[in-house]
Amino acid sequence: MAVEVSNNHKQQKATERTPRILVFACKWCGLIGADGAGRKREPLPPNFRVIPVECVGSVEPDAVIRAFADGMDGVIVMGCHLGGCRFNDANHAAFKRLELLRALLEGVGIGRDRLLVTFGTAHEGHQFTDVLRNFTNLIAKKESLDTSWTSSRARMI
Amino acid sequence: MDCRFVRTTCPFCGTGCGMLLKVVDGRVVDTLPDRESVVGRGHLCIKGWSAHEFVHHPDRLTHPLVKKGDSFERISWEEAISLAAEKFRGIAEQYGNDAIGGFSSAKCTNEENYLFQKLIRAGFQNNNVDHCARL
Amino acid sequence: MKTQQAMIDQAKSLLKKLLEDGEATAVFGLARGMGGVTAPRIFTMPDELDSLVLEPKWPLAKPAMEILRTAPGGYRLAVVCRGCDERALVELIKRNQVDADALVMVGVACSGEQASICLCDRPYPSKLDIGEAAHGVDPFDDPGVKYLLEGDTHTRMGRWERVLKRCVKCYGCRNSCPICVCDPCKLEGEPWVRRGIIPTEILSFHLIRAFHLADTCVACGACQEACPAGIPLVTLQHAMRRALREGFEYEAGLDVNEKTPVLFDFIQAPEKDRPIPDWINTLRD
Amino acid sequence: MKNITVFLCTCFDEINRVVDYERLCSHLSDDPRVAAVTVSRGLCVSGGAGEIGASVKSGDGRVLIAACSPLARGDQVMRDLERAGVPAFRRHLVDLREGCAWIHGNNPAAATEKALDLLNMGLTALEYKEPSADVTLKIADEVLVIGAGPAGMAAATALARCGVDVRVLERGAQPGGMLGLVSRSYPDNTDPSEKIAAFRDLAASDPRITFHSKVKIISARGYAGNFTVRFTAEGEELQAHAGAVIIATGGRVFPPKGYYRYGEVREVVSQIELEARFRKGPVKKENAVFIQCVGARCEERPYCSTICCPASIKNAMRIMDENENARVWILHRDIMMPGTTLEAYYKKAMERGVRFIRYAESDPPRILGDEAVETVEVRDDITGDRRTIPADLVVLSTPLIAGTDAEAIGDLFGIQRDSYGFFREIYPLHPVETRIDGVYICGSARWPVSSEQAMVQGEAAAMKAAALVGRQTIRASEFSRVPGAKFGHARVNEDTCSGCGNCAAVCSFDAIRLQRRSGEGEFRMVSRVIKVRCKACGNCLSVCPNGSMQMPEMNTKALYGMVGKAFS
Repeated sequence: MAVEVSNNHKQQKATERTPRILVFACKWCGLIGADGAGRKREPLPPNFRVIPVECVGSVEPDAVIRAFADGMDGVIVMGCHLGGCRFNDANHAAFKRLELLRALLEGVGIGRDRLLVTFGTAHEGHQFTDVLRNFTNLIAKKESLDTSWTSSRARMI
Repeated sequence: MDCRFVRTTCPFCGTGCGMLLKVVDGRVVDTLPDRESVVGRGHLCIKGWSAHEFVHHPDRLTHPLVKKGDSFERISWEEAISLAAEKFRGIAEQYGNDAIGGFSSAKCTNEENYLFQKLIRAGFQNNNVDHCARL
Repeated sequence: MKTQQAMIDQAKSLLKKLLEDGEATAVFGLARGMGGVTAPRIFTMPDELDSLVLEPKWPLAKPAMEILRTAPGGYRLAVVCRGCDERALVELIKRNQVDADALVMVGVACSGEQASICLCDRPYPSKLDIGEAAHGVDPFDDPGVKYLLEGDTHTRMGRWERVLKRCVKCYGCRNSCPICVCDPCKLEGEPWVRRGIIPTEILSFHLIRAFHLADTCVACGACQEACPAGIPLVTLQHAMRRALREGFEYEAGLDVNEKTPVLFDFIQAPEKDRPIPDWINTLRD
Repeated sequence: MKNITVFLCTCFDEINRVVDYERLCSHLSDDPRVAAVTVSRGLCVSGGAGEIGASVKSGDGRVLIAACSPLARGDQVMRDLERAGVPAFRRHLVDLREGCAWIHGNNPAAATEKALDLLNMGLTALEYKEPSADVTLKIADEVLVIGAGPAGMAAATALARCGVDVRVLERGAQPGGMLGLVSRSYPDNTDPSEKIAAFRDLAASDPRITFHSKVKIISARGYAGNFTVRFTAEGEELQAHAGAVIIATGGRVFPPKGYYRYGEVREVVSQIELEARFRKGPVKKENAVFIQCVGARCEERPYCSTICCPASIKNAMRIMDENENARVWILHRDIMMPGTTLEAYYKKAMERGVRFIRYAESDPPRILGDEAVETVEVRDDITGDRRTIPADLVVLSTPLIAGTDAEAIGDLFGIQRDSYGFFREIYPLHPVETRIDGVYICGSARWPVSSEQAMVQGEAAAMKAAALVGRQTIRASEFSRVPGAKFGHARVNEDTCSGCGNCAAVCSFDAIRLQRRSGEGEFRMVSRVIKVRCKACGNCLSVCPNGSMQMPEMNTKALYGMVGKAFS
């Protein structure tokens, strides 16, 4: 462990690549925020995909891990404000779980900031745009995740 | 309930990691690595960890089968051995001794492997014998 | 500090009494058998306990749980528990895997030396019957842990990558973990972990495994000890254990009645002094 | 399997102005899952949903619709499909307008790539979606009212008037609850025993009301439409089968122990003790002092109990009625008399000469006197003067706190309580409903209220219950509060469930119960989903360690499939 192997092959410049961002948006707030951004025709970077979910409670932490394993550079989970969940406390439950996942991501060096858990209400469409733009900028400064973590030595047998 | 841990050696390859089989009322139900084993030092690979699974597995081969048509039929050991001997003899007579070879297994014991090469060398009179763990 | 022999004598007399009084049907512990080799053993007769030993460390929680699962009704098993065994069994009781009434835990203290090998901050059970509690070790003082958990993420990602790449997908970590009880396990197939890929997909395999134990891991180190590739798997859990301790003052395995904060106590509004990110301020921390 | 029909809506060239539809079409027709691709100019206006529905109704056909966002017209198209007989698991909507064309108008190439990915994700989701059967329930036609205080009495009376059978369970020997403890109700100043007597007469004469006294509840189980509650009434064990349950167990008065030398000196009494004195006979006092907010609006109980100010004003004027020379002071931190009636009542008290002195929380009044109270020392917070008031009676006005059996009742019926022990409504906009459908709360069990408000709430809860039990059957999916929110319910694979209880612990609706596995006497548990209670939020499947819990319409395979196809 004493010898530090260079990771230079992974350091690409931010301009050379667009990060891949996956958004889990709850149907009642996050998705409506995305809709609001769309209605205003706010130009957004096309590097994100939205998966609508009934409630952020149904976003398995394992699905977030799977997303990173499938080559996402960042994941956003968007739910309703605490206290404003249609499903009682489900968003708070999700928040607690995902905070723990953030601690794990930080531990293994992926960095807790690659997973963004955020809460808003339906009318905050302009904030959806802000969050996406800022998050894209933040992730673009980091090295890509989809190098040797997932694919380099792995092969089918 | 009679539950005991039986020390043994992993049969899957030539490394010979030590392991403990948990035996409950005469049935092997679980495998644990032997932490006192000088070879494995408490480690096993996936094959060792799953060693207990095949012992009582319903698909395990426990008696000779012969293929008739599309299906296998159970036959006795005498029938099986004489059938094999007859077929080997036929091949040797038709194509010569070198047409027969043997491939042994790391799961067998040293003694079994000795006997196997003896069978090929002395019985079939050639050197066509090898082993899966010869890397 | 008691001598090793004194501890063994004390354990023997205590356990013999349990068997003689009918408090326990059997005792589960370590025995020195033929050739001086130590292995776990189920003692059913008081005389058999003469071969009982307490060292080396051998995680007994998982086999104990499995014995109790198949045991007939009325069977009571006394288990010689180290601190980590006790905490693991407490977690198993919380998750309905072990009948608390069928379990008698006999607590044994670990030596300080053992604690420093395990990087254990609590090398003693809450109910200590044999030996004296040694001082714990803060795992975050260990240079190996610091190497992997402290510093900038980019460097550490490279370090973790090299460590985790050694994985041979033996499932030893899962098999030896006292808390892993699911059958089938998510690590065995689609869509969580791709089948037939060797070595495994590092991220999905190790992070899913680690996260499943997020609030239950008692840091017993069984996974790490079983790993033939020498991956410091407990270090992966330390990050989450620290988050739980700092965020919720919770530690797994200490109290049967204390529920994990991840599943309970949801609040309607952000708590005082614990800001919850909003859409506006999420990116500012 | 070629069973997915794709409909691409151009939204009158809004979408295909940016997204290259020809590429999408050629790509989609090469996909082995796609049976046909149709491009339409406006799915929402052509009324095509009916035709789409008819075309895929038979067999295992599934529909993928690429159009605008659900909020625009997408959900309308989906609802039309539902009406045309295409259930949720056989349809999927992809938002290509707001979610793609309109936000990536400056980058058509990338927008087309994204549209392809989104369609691919939709196809994958459709491939794995499974149906979850709806459940139709029979509704028991009786309503159970627990507690016969003002809220419970009002609820029972209202239900009986609606022609609904109602069974009232009262812990005490008589109905009335806290109303039986007060001498007069405010502001109408009538004797509450009249109301109690009226209810007693009604319960005796109306065949729709069954009244049980001295009740202890043993167990409660079931769900909306079918609750089974076992209880003992006067020692006899009985069972009720109810369609809805109204919980009106009320609160209780906080005893002012340890405050203002209560219990140490004579004539320092609590408000409820004063009420008892009034019921015995006239209370003739010269100088009465009321102290407000005793044990309320403090750190442990930061809430305002709302009933103590009107109660003190009512009793202050009563003392003046009994002795016209009496002088009465009310020492308060704020006088809370909301609404026109109460405000008028407050004014009336001031006109009659009740003196109001404001004290500060940091400098509370002091009770002086050796055996009985002699004077009260108070610092007027407005003028700053320190005053000594002669007193031959001090009344401590304490708040209501949660009832003694609130915890037990909450656990029995699975309703949540707030941090002070009162029952919690599901959502502020649904004030008498709880997280368990068919269980309603009213009166001081959910928050301290006056008897008048308790009765209003009781009637509100009664109407909610009547709306439920007024029907013969109901479909489980109708229990959603948000139209279209519920698309199914969680399903547990009992063969693989390890019984760890994570799902039951995290469920926000108490919809999952652990049961002992049958057979072999093993100590093993298994989860069971109460389908009617489940709201399909998916919290349970996120904590299930091995995927035994699934949401059929958005199961793990569909979700993971979508993740995998996000950038394909």
